[in-house]
Amino acid sequence: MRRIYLDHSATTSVKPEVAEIMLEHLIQKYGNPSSVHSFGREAKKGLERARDQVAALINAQPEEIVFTSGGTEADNMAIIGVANKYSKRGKHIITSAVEHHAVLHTCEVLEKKGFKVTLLPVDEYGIIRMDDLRKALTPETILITIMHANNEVGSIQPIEEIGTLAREKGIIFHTDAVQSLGKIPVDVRKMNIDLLTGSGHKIYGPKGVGFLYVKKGIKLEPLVFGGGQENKYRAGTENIPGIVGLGKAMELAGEEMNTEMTRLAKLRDCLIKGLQQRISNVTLNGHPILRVPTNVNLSFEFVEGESMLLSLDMKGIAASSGSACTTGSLDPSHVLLAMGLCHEVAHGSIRMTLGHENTEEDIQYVLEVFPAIVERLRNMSPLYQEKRKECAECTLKK
Amino acid sequence: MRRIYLDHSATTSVKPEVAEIMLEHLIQKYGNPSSVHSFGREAKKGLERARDQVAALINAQPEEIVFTSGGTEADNMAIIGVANKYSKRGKHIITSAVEHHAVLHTCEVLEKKGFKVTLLPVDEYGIIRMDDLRKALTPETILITIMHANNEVGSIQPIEEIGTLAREKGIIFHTDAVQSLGKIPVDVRKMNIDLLTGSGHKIYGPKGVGFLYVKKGIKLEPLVFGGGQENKYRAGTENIPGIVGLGKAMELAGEEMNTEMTRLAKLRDCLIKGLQQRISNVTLNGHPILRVPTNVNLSFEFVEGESMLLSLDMKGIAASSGSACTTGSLDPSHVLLAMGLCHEVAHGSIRMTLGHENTEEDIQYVLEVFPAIVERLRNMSPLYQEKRKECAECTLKK
Amino acid sequence: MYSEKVMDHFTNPRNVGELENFSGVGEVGNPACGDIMRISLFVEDNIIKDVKFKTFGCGAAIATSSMVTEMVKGKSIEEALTITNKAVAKALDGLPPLKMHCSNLAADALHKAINNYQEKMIS
Amino acid sequence: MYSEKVMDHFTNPRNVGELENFSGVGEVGNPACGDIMRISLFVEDNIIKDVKFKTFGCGAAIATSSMVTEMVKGKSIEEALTITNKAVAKALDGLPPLKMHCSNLAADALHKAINNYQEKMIS
Ligand SMILES: Cc1ncc(COP(=O)(O)O)c(C=O)c1O
Ligand SMILES: Cc1ncc(COP(=O)(O)O)c(C=O)c1O
Repeated sequence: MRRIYLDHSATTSVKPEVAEIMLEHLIQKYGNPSSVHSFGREAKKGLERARDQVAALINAQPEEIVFTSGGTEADNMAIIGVANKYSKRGKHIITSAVEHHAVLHTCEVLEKKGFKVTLLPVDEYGIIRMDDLRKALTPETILITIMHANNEVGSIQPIEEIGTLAREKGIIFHTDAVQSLGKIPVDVRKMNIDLLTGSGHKIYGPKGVGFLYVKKGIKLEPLVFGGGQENKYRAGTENIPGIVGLGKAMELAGEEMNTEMTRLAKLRDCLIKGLQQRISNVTLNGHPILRVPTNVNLSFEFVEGESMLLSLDMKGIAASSGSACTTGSLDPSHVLLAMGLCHEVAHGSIRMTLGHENTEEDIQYVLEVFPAIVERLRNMSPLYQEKRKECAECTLKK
Repeated sequence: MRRIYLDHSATTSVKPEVAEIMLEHLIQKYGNPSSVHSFGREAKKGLERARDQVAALINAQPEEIVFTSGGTEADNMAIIGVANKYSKRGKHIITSAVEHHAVLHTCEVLEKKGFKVTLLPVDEYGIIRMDDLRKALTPETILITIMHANNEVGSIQPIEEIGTLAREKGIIFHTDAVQSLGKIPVDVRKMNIDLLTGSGHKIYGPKGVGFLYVKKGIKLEPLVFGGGQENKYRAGTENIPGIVGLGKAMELAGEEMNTEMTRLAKLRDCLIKGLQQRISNVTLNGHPILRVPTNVNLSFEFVEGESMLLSLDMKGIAASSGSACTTGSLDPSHVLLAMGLCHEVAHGSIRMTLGHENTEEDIQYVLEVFPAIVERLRNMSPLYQEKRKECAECTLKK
Repeated sequence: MYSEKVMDHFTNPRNVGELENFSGVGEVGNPACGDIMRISLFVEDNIIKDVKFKTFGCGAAIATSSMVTEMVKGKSIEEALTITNKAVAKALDGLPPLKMHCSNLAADALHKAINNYQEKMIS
Repeated sequence: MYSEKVMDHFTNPRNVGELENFSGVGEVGNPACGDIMRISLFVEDNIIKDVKFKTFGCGAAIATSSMVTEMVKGKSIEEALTITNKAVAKALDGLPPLKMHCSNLAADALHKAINNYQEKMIS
């Protein structure tokens, strides 16, 4: 069966060049970089080349890159690390309602430990308002953590403005750039970023490896203790195959970004328009323009997300949904709710995230099979029957 | 040049079968196990098979295995996790002076946060005395963390006795089994172990992945927050290629342990005896019998370790040393010092750890080249000149 | 994730629709929590002669709805009342643990429809 | 880790040994910290005519010892006294940062040997 992967924001395959260098470091250059001997030196060389590659893509210095076990750990390390190091200066943290759980749950844990956390609201497109941020600042504020691009709806936050404000006020600024790296330009100097999270497996690198950029001069309390690896910021034998894979993936991302993202933006627009033309009551979630080139997020009214996913899957199409049913919780996506969608429309959201392997033919195929799926489910749906009965709680964008 | 890797306790290469399954999950089965679609289900399948494989080797239930980013994180998770969860019961932790830094430094950090830590001394072989442990117990004791096999000298602790005592007293028992897995039998039920750390890259699995066995009923506060992965114990997209590699490596380790360890024990004894016959003033560090089959640790008096490592490396032999010079600190190995070695003898220690690729010919080659290296360095050494002047501070085993 | 039976009932749901001349109708769930099931019955001589469902919800919600209609067709009211959510899940060869509490409501909808029928009979 | 020059001096150290008829001898370090360097000099007409070293220590310790003996041979006492540990490291194309403070003591041993020579001259 034809299989079309449209879930690149969940994870990606690794590119052949990435697999190749990983394999080399799994089988031949397998030394421990702390070792004195030639096997160790080979590993160390791979480690430091990867550090250069990562730094280059975000305009940082290699010494400012700390490798971690992924985006989640990097987010935790940034937030808990700043909280523990700077708590004497103040105990207030500002974040947004649409952050990834790696940020939100970490902030919740700090709240239980006596920190005050402000969750900035977002507009209907999922973007914070600078005015809300300005008003939230207090002399106690030690950290602002706002993501660059949202993982569900792809909306892009005004990072440079936030960075400039934070710098002005002397507040540390962390951004989770897991979903923007390789898709839109990221420049830590220009954007005044102090801490930045990246992850390998969203950019055709491996799972289980990520990094935190730590601007020179910013101090963090480590999360994990042991050997003195990563300049004492992160103990544990370095995941060399993962790290060299991440480095290579970052390098390729930089080289290919311009052409590849132009290509994907076209496919994205074709997919959005095509589905809206073929199916009624389909709304776009997220900002129409301030959006990463790979993200399609649509709500199909009167249908629930998981049943669409299953139906798509049976046609070989891999997508994801903001429906509660896919997460096991009762509430649908906190991101869609924060944007003001009513529960039932949030439950009917489908995210399709484009990547590397996707072609125009893929999009055509999706456009062909999708309408029948929605129609079948709508015919089963008691809501469709009472079609257009207005949803009381929500402010649907028409 | 001929290259002989004798540093398997630092890290190993991955076996071909391990590389193969990793590659499969990097390139084809690359889904995110949280995803509903077929790519996600394939990944999930790999994840759960690996959990079975890991559990099988240590006689645990699959639900009791939490995958981590390595041995260091698992040690941290066990110790900090118990400390934070059970601090109301008491704030006393018992460990030993010869633990890995992932345990020792974590305990030090807890000490700064108000916990009391007892470091049990060890005998001349690096093994704790059960009497010392019994005396150290207080009603405040919530955790005993003692490693199974030591990474430097290979000595094996009386884990079953410790486990039985801990169970009797209702104290949680954690053991770092990074250096014993696949080398000697590990059975969490028989040994009454509550928490056990393992790492992939010491058993021909990949770096950057490990696990913590958490006995049913034991609760831990997580170290990393975010998505609900690993039954909420460890957030972050699972490192599927790493995890399936670890699973495969554990399976192979179980299958091959008996024959392979018999083979390596012979090579080990041949190497120890051969060097002691050919070179004067060479002492074995660690227990002669209660020792993993792969570990050789010798002190070459009057010579410093790093200069031996460099010389060996120039002959293609990769080893390691307890010398301060290889770690960048001023003090030599804390393990050798805890065993009562004087500084200068500790500085002259060389660890050779055997593995998979090593053959009898390798050992013969080492025996051939080693004497000249020591002789050359001794001829340069002012200590050799004043040979046998007794070292005041130490109690050398003759 | 789902058993083959669940996938079968999801893919080829039995008795989809709404009876025009129903004897009773029951609805559970609400759009906010992502599941709504509506079951309509046609009862004659105390026997459920026909039954249809409409469901907005996930795969488990659709499959349990479909399954319950199959289980109940031709049964007496008393027999139908003994059918539990758990029995429906079992008939589907089980559901993922997370789905057991959130999407396994079809028997509730059935019971509501029966109640509705019984109330109508009384009045 | 080490520069080629360091490895060259480690592999082929110059002037290893101890002068039987030395004019001065100096030793720094101690076995506990893993480095001992002993340098002996033969001085004639204020010129260092011969110099030898013995070192217990790591690669950097051996290389710096060897290098300092090369740097000093044929130099006057005054010139020799201007040689610093830093200059020795520089002559070796640098040392790893961690080695700069712990194993870079050869110039100290040299200065001690010169002091020893000078004290002998006075007495
Ligand atoms: C925005 C964002 N932050 C953090 C993460 C977590 O990264 P990782 O999966 O590498 O832990 C993800 C993806 O899961 C993400 O999309
Ligand atoms: C005994 C012991 N514990 C823990 C570790 C740490 O494991 P990892 O390197 O996977 O973090 C090691 C090895 O480095 C070890 O030898």
